[in-house]
Amino acid sequence: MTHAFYVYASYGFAALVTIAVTAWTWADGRARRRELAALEAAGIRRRSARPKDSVGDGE
Amino acid sequence: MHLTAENLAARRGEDLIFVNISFHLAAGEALVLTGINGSGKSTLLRVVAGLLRPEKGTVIFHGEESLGGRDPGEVSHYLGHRNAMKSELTVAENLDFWRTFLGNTGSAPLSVEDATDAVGLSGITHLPFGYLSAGQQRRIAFAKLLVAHRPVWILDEPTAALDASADRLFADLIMTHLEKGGIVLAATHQPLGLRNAQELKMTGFAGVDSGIWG
Amino acid sequence: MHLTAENLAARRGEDLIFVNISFHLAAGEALVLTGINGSGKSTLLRVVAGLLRPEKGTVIFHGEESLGGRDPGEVSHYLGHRNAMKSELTVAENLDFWRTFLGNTGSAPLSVEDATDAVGLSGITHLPFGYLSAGQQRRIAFAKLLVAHRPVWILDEPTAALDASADRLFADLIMTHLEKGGIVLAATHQPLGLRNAQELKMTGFAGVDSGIWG
Amino acid sequence: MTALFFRDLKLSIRAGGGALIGVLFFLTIVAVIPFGVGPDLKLLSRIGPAIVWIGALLAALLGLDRLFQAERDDGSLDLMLMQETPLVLTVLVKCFAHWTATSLPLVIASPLLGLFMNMDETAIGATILTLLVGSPAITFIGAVGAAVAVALPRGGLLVSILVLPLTIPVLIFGVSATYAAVEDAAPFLPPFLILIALTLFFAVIGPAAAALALRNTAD
Amino acid sequence: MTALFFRDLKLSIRAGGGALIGVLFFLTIVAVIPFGVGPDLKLLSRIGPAIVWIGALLAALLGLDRLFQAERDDGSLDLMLMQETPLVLTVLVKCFAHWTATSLPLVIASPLLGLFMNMDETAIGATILTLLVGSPAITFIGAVGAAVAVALPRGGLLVSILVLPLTIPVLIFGVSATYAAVEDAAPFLPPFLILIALTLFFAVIGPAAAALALRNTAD
Amino acid sequence: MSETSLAISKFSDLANPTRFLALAARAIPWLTGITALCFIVGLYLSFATEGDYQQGETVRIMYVHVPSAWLSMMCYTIMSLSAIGTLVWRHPLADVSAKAAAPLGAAFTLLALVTGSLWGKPMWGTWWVWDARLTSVFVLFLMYLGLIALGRAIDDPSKAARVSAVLILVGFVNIPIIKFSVEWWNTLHQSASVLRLDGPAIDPEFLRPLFVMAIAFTLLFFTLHIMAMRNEIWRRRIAAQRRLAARMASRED
Ligand code: HEM
Ligand SMILES: Nc1ncnc2c1ncn2[C@@H]1O[C@H](COP(=O)(O)OP(=O)(O)OP(=O)(O)O)[C@@H](O)[C@H]1O
Ligand SMILES: Nc1ncnc2c1ncn2[C@@H]1O[C@H](COP(=O)(O)OP(=O)(O)OP(=O)(O)O)[C@@H](O)[C@H]1O
Ligand SMILES: [Mg+2]
Ligand SMILES: [Mg+2]
Repeated sequence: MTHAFYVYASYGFAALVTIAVTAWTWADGRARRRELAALEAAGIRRRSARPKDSVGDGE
Repeated sequence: MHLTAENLAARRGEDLIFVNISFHLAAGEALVLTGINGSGKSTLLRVVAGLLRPEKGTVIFHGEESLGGRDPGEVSHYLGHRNAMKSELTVAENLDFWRTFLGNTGSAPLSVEDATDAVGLSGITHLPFGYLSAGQQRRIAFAKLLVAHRPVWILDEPTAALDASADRLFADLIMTHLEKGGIVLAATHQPLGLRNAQELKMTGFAGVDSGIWG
Repeated sequence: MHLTAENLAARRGEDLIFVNISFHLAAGEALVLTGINGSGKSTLLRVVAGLLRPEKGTVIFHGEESLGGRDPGEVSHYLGHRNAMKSELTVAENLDFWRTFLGNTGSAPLSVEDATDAVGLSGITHLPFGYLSAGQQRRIAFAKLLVAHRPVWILDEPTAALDASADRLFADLIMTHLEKGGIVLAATHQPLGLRNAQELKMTGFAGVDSGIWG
Repeated sequence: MTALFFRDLKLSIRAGGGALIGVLFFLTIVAVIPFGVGPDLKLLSRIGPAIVWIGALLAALLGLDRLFQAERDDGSLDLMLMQETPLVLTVLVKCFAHWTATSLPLVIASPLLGLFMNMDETAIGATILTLLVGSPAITFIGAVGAAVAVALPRGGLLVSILVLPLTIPVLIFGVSATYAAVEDAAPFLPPFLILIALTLFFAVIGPAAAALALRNTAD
Repeated sequence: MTALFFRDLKLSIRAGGGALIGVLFFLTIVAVIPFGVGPDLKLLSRIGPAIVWIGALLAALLGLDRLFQAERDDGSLDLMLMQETPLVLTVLVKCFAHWTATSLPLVIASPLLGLFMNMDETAIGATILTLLVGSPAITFIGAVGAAVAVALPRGGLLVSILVLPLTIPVLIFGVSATYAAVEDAAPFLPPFLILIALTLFFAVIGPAAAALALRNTAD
Repeated sequence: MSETSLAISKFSDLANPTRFLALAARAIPWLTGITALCFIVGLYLSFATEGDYQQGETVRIMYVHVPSAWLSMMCYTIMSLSAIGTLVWRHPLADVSAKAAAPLGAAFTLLALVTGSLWGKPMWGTWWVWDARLTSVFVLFLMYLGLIALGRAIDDPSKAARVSAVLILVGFVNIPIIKFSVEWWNTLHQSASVLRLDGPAIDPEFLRPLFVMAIAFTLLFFTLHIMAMRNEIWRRRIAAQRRLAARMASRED
């Protein structure tokens, strides 16, 4: 096999891995953000984000 | 000599099991923890013994000799739900091991024979621990408290699986320890029949805490 | 339907723990074993469950449908000192497993949710069993009896480590089982509060038996 | 019974990390061994199949000794003994679950390991085949040891004496079948058939003996 | 502390089978390897030291994963954590007991094993010496894994994965010191001294890390 | 002790995940941009420069192999620092950092292994040999996988972090072994020629693309690390809120 094959194979593999990791991280982030939004929509909010006048519910 | 807890809080998973528990026990005093199943009695005892890190607050033991406080775990016996005995070894071997391993601090402890005698089982020290009945195992685990001296006893349901006569026997042993100036913390569902014991009723579930992530 | 034991004797090591024990339980009847620690209550229960071979005597169960007797173990629930649950699995997974593994003989058993509800712990089925407190573990072990039907319940100190309210709850569940025509054998140190229960007092150590060698 | 199978599988996955762990473990052994023997590629490919088989033996034995002891310790064994379903069946299912959780991933990963050991295609194929056929035998033999360990609380010694020597024939026929496939001189089929026979034999004897031992537990 | 040492020794002899497991396991390996490499005595004697070392490594790992788990399960660990004596010391003593019960017999048996592998006197002597010096390091490394296993419900395999890679340096220097003793070309002392250094290093790091892990997993 | 716990709560205020999230949101676009730029320049340089007279075209593999090999070690070093943060200061962001770094480290180590193999075949005539450098890198890969598995096997995140931290620190012994293995054993592998005390011993012709690529890879790592940390914080926040919601629901009735 030619040397070029090894060069392109390694660059190709490097591209594959970096893109896969990047895509996975990004997709994970999107999924998490969507889950947070869903929780927000369901009315569960973080304490720090809760408006001051609302009475703590059971804590 | 006294044991002081201040503003203790402990967490299991995400739940705070209790908050703001304080007590002060001087020599000869006992604290009995009661409460329904899962209310946090064992958790509190493990925090006092230093086996669980409290979420907040401190427990300190002040001895007679030294001025600074000590870690209560080091001066305590802990009798948990599990007996801390190897079922492959005989009763005598088990007790002998703990006697040597725990070492002797302060006043002279009982010998292995005397200790098994005190819990009413002197006849069966040659049997492997695993052969004993549930109640006999519990009694031997209690005998462990007698073979090495510790000023503080932390007892988690000491009388589980015991018959009525052993109940009384244990109560007497605990009273003797208190009279000699010891401190006892016990969690229990059945009245131990201790005189002048403080009582602390655990309620369980002191709130959800989402921690820093929420 | 009845459970009959005749002239049972059992041995542990060299000692005969009991000899000549006979009883007869019809549908709806209960037998409560009492006695000091090490008197042989657990041993007798294990003999009835078929987990220990008796030295002499037989135990037979006669059901309604078949004429011949059956091995009592196959128609019994056994709740021993140990809970038969995996601490790595959640409560729901544990109960689900036993529900499927034990299978269903006869009348319809409860679902896992109903069973945990019956022992007052419906809220925590998602927790790993190992996280529960001692009493909660015992309650879940009892819930196992409800997820699969067995006419005979063999209970070894069912109420150890339980609080007072759970004591009553268990007594009610046992009474319900009896009213439905079940049979209950229980060893206990605390009165279970069952009506019309026979009582058998174990005395322990029925003599050394040199066997065929003497 | 399927409930038991899946429970055991779940337990070993939850506790140990399951398949991933088994393969990793195996990889580590395979990585350690050439280091001892030195980076001699020809030698490595020659001892490759033997190493893969030894790794499989060790991986199967780790954890196998507590197959029934864990059940005894928490009281589940009592309930299993009481059931109407034959005990042999219960033992068999537990064996299968253990094999699926620890040995099967190794079988699946063995081509990769073969590459690491510089083995050629025939050798790799033969290793997979013999492992697939032979490794259950190790589990069945181990089950007998595990049952004896429960029956005799102080019988640890006995177990090792019982189990390890019995696995030697399995190992020998497994390895020699693999070599027979590689070298033209030796015929592949006879040792391979013996291996199959061994597995079938232990599949019958193992669970039966284990069930017998469990029935006769001391208390 | 001597009490702990003797208790652990007694336990592993009574329950685990201790010494014999290692030796038997080792014999199994030795019985299988010749099938891989063929009845080539010269080759066998060449890979002998490496095989003895690998056997020692694997034998030491068997049973090591339950070093602290068994103590946790019956509640003894709680009491050990509470004591005033530094936890590191307790861990160290437990390591020594485990080493005495499983690795020491292997060291003692290694001359016999060397004979099986057709090794000459120098090689056998060097193997004994390097095993004696190097095998404690394996136990110390394993103790870290065992302490971590306490945090897991039942983590035998996972621990081996985490621990095995770390034993590779020990193995490398042990084996290369042995070979250096046999071959005149390479000097014996440098790898041997590094082996000693590794053992001492892990004798400090291992128990300290194990104690740290135990303190952090208590619940 | 109450003072120290107060100090810790002050400290955790500084380590406030919310603050980190705000910071990350501002930094990530910039980092992404610079990383992309560096990669464009680096890739151009890698293919524009000449090949080596000895190694021919294959020297270009160096521009991905060496940076990923460096990163595989740097990532473990970062995890070790985080582990110290976890054990000594109980810093919650340190837990998150170590957990987020492990998969990235595994990926870069895999990259180093594969590109090294691809280089080894034309240079040494074999994909793989068991020498010290290659084996120690392989061990590093196994350790990454083991740590990932360990993190999944323990369900309490803070407990998992503490246990992993101990193991990360113990495993750090492997890093010097990787770095110096070529000097301690005579192996096939190239000895250090860039990161040396007496300055790089390599032709500047190769050095320039190598450095640009190294910077690009490092920036990529940091970008991904911050993103992964942010994901992990979100994951924990979601878990906490779910549990809160479940508790509230069961309390209400
Ligand atoms: C799978 C096989 C390989 C692995 C795991 C590997 C691993 C590594 C590692 C970890 C480094 C960083 C060392 C340091 O910073 O000191 C490195 C650097 C390097 N590797 Fe490899 N390598 C492999 C194959 C190769 C091959 C086949 C070649 C070329 C013939 C090569 C050439 C280099 C060069 C030139 C460096 C830079 C050394 C320096 O300047 O510090 N590697 N490799
Ligand atoms: N990881 C966890 N997540 C949520 N809850 C938990 C977790 N671990 C333990 N718990 C809960 O914490 C409580 C622990 O209670 P503890 O063992 O202290 O009870 P106790 O008062 O000793 O009860 P008992 O009388 O039954 O012994 C239980 O309610 C248990 O369900
Ligand atoms: N191998 C043996 N040799 C001699 N005695 C034995 C042997 N194995 C068990 N025993 C004895 O047999 C008795 C078993 O009692 P068993 O467990 O049935 O008691 P129990 O009535 O259930 O007690 P508890 O109320 O404590 O549960 C115990 O006294 C025990 O010491
Ligand atoms: Mg409790
Ligand atoms: Mg009993």
